[in-house]
Amino acid sequence: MISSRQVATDTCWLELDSPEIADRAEWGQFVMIGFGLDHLAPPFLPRPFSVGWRAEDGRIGLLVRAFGAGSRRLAELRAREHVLLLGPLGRPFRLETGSRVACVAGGVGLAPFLFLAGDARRQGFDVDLLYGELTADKVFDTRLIEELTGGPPIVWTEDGSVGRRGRVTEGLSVEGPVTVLACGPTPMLRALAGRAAREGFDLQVSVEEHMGCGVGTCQGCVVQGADGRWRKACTQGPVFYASELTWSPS
Amino acid sequence: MISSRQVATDTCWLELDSPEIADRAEWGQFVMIGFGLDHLAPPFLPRPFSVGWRAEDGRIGLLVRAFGAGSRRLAELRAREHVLLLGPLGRPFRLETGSRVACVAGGVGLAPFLFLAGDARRQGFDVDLLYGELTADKVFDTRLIEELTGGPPIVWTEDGSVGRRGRVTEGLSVEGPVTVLACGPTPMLRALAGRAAREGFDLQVSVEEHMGCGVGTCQGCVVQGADGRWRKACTQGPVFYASELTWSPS
Amino acid sequence: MVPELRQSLFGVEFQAPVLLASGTCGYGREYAGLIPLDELGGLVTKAVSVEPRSGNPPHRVAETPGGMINAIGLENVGLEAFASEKLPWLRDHLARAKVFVNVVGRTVEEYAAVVSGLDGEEGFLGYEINVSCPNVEGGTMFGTDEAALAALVGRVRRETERPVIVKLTPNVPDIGIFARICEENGADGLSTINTFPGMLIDIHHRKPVIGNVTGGISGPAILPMGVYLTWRAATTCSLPVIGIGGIRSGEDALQYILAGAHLVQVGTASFVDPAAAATVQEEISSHLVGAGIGSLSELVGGLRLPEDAQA
Amino acid sequence: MVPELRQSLFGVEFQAPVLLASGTCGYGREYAGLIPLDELGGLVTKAVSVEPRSGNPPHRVAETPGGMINAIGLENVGLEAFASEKLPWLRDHLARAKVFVNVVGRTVEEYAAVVSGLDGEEGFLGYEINVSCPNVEGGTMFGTDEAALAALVGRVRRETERPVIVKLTPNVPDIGIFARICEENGADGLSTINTFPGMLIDIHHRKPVIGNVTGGISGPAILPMGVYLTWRAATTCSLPVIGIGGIRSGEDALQYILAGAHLVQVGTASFVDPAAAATVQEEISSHLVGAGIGSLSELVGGLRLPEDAQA
Ligand SMILES: Cc1cc2nc3c(=O)[nH]c(=O)nc-3n(C[C@H](O)[C@H](O)[C@H](O)COP(=O)(O)OP(=O)(O)OC[C@H]3O[C@@H](n4cnc5c(N)ncnc54)[C@H](O)[C@@H]3O)c2cc1C
Ligand SMILES: Cc1cc2nc3c(=O)[nH]c(=O)nc-3n(C[C@H](O)[C@H](O)[C@H](O)COP(=O)(O)OP(=O)(O)OC[C@H]3O[C@@H](n4cnc5c(N)ncnc54)[C@H](O)[C@@H]3O)c2cc1C
Ligand SMILES: Cc1cc2nc3c(=O)[nH]c(=O)nc-3n(C[C@H](O)[C@H](O)[C@H](O)COP(=O)(O)O)c2cc1C
Ligand SMILES: Cc1cc2nc3c(=O)[nH]c(=O)nc-3n(C[C@H](O)[C@H](O)[C@H](O)COP(=O)(O)O)c2cc1C
Ligand code: FES
Ligand code: FES
Repeated sequence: MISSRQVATDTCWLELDSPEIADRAEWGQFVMIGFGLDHLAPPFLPRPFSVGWRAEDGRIGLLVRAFGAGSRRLAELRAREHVLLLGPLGRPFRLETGSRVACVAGGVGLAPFLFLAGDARRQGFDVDLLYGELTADKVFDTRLIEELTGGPPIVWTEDGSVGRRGRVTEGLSVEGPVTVLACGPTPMLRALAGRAAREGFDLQVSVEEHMGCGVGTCQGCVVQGADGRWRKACTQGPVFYASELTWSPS
Repeated sequence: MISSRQVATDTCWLELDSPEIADRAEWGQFVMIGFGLDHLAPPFLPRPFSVGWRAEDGRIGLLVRAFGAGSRRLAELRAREHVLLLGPLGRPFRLETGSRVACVAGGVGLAPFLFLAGDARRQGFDVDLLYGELTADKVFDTRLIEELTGGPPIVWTEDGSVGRRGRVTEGLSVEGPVTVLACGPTPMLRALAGRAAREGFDLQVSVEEHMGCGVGTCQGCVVQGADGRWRKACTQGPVFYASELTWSPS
Repeated sequence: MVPELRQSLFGVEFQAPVLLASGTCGYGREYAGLIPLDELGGLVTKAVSVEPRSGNPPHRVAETPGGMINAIGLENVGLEAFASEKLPWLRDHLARAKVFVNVVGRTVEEYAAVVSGLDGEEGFLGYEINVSCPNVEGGTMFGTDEAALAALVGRVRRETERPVIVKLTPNVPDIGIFARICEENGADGLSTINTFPGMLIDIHHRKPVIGNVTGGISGPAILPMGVYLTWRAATTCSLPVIGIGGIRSGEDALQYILAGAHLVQVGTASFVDPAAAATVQEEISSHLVGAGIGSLSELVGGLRLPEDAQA
Repeated sequence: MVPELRQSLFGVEFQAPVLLASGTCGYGREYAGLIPLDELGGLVTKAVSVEPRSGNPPHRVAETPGGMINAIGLENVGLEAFASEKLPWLRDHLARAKVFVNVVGRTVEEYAAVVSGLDGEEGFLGYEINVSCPNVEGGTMFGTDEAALAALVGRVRRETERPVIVKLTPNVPDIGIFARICEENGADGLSTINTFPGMLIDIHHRKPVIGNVTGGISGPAILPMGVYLTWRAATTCSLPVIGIGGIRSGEDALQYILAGAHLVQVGTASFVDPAAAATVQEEISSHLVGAGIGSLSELVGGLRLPEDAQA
């Protein structure tokens, strides 16, 4: 653990030293992070977090929002505390057809796109980064976003306290060949999936589910496939085509 | 928690800010120290530690030796970490007949006497502080002992690596009226108790037993009285007359 | 707005839902001055038996992962000394907090003798019958033997008009069966749960840490078992249930309440922080405020199951 | 000196005493590359049933104090796919680590069908019969119903010459009774213990966190219960016992071994640190060195009870 800085209410940007992960991580992959077997308080089980950044010097960046007891403790990580990292894990996002990429990020769903948008732009892709939060105080330091991604995000807040007012999903336009990627709360993904089905565009989503092992052994992390069968979010995901999954209302 | 310094192998001297306890603590009383309800790793239950020092400015000193997982964590306390203190608890040592006091300390059993010897000397008592450890590396910084108690301890080590060679109990002489106080491992207390019975002198001992509550509610901390009945170490002790207790061999 | 924590139960009103669990608060007096006893829902005394009991050899307590083990051996002063030395203090010092006397015995008649012996006294509301005791006549424990439990509850019921709460044992295949037996034999309520049998070994000396060899496991480690058993008991009989096991926060307590508990008890947590029970009450209150809930009773048994799920 | 960790048991030799517990290591392959599987004592596969099972809705896992809750629902590929897709990998990649197949069923015949269906295959040593399953014919669980357990063990025994280990359920009044039933009906060994029934409630949404409503509790929280139940089983029957529950260190494992276990299994700890089982083995080894003990077998059942204590 190298450094931690608070970048929004309850939200920290952690930089950790992990050459192996920095070296191998792909867009949308995640790590399991925990404190090891002597730590009985939350997080006792490691928690999955998207790789938000990787640097040549072996650092990786994680965007951590205090949600329950486990992530709160992680958001309070202090420099020189040691953590256990397992990764990189899971199936990454794939950039396809055409040269345009639209990333739709809800809340800390921003994390994988910090990493992806910068790389993709350097590779000549034309990237729109749509980033939504409920309120201004939750919005991740936009200067840091530009620094990491090489361009300004299009910020949306539901209360309009900063950026455009409304749901970030409204900001998505899909004229022409474009790869659409989304990461965020399930209701947001569900809404986008519905739209993708209606308007007939391909959508890749990164899903969230409780995890035990992160490597496919416990079958704890399932989401429902379009065929009704379960898929493991950790090894068959976390990135799926929206069309591969069942989007039960709830 | 104000400061911690290592004073011997696995042994730390902790200074904590606790005006109430500093103000009220008597010789031989103890505190229950823990991390509160969010801390599930050892020590989850608070642990009893003798008050080793009290200062006018509200600080108290504890002598902590890493024994098992719980005390190890306490010995690793870092400045500005917060702990939960309950105390002062238990029955103190009593200074009686005559003006001589002999304190027999085994290992961290030294703690209560750091506090007592200084006070007693200031009150005009003539104090012998006999302090035994297995080996030199375990011996508490003798300069600090002098600083706290206003006099040099008589150090014994079983291997003779520092001070006199042998068991500290050998150093005890009981000519004339003298109050004999002892704190240390049960085998040491048992040996002294046997001698006190044979030679017919009064002996006050501070006993150790696992504790739950520290305040008399759980009945977890019992030692066996001379009448065969159980006594609570936390409220009826930790200081007893050796003659009040049964000293079963083991 | 101040949320309503009062619960009307057993013919009286509890000013708040949190009680101190038996064996973790002595006879009340030990905590006097240390915590505001009379602001809690109440307390349950250490077990009381007909004759005084001396209890087990040390060590009697030790820490286990996320909890503790204890084998006190039901040490207590016995019926007479309890009535003459302990009850008067409770009578004189607790005006609002309700007191239950935890009752133990080796035979049905011993339980009955404690209840009949105390029934005329003042200073307590009712009895919590601790059935996690070996039945010297039957060999098994009362709490795990359907016939013995039925006989015990029925017999105790005949001795008193006061509320009779039966404190159930967790290590049974289906606690619902035992809950119904208590209901059918006249109990007024249930307490779930007592400790789990456990053992801790000192590998260096190759001996049990606990003088009694085995002991009871309590503390946060057993919270999810306690919530389940409380839910099972509350949904298989119609008696009011007092939830117990690993509670150290308002959130823990509310899990029990949503599972069907009307009241809860805090035990081990008081050792870690004597203020635990009072804090739990405050946290329950602030949760109600935050959630805009006017009265705690709205939450009792308020757990919503997924449609497809069957209990 | 390098201490001897080998254990001769079930007619074979285990190179080391630590196995991966069923449901926490998939079918082995998932951990390939991540941990040195073939240096462990072995592993127990995820449960195998006659037909594939799809399992429970999410959430299937969550953290509890000092442990976790799970309700996977015995999701598995079923007998045929297991034999054709999973066993071959185990056969080809594990030379020294021993494999047990964890078997589940809804009826005695379903268990028997899995055993007879696999018995001719290669790649595993024997069976671990998971009796913590509802018996659709009897209503109760096999593991808490004496008659059903006797019938199940006897029936399975007739299907195979391979080692049959019965994995016992913890929530019974006396596990010794069930241990003896397994012995009398031809089991070769016992595994103690499976998870404890538990429940976790999301108080903000007033719903169970786990899709299946209830789940099984595992992890450090259950260590002292597991040690006790292992000791009880090992001292009430003469079958070799595999100790399971909350193990995350050599010291934890040695508690089970002193209590009477010949082998141990590590489950939940592998989620926290995939290297946990290997580390436990190393820590056992260094303890033996430190204590000057030549062979682990000297410690099996080596617990010394105080004279006055009765089991
Ligand atoms: C693939 C993936 C990537 C993620 N990336 C990020 C990220 O970049 N930044 C970020 O802030 N959060 C991320 N999350 C969510 C993060 O893992 C959860 O916030 C955290 O695990 C749960 O918070 P908690 O432990 O405080 O909840 P607690 O209340 O402590 O959790 C209780 C139990 O629920 C489980 N749990 C609860 N929510 C989740 C969840 N969403 N996912 C997995 N387990 C959960 C915990 O593991 C634990 O078992 C990601 C989740 C997944 C699956
Ligand atoms: C009145 C009193 C005063 C003490 N003063 C000091 C002191 O000044 N300096 C010092 O270093 N030590 C002191 N001790 C001992 C100290 O409390 C133990 O070292 C510590 O509690 C046990 O160490 P542990 O928690 O690491 O053991 P662990 O192995 O973590 O303990 C396991 C279990 O055993 C219990 N336990 C083990 N040993 C003891 C013990 N001796 N007393 C109480 N509970 C125990 C723990 O509470 C826990 O329940 C004192 C003990 C008592 C009773
Ligand atoms: C030290 C100790 C002593 C106990 N004594 C009794 C008792 O005398 N009678 C009883 O019914 N339960 C007794 N219990 C069990 C508690 O009342 C409670 O049911 C159990 O500890 C679970 O709650 P907790 O996890 O909050 O501690 C005792 C528990 C402890 C820790
Ligand atoms: C996610 C998960 C899945 C499990 N699946 C099975 C199973 O299929 N069959 C079985 O007998 N036990 C199963 N168990 C129980 C474990 O094998 C083990 O008995 C239990 O977890 C206690 O050990 P632990 O505390 O080391 O995890 C499972 C446990 C977990 C956590
Ligand atoms: S988290 Fe264990 S299988 Fe996905
Ligand atoms: S520690 Fe609880 S009575 Fe002494």
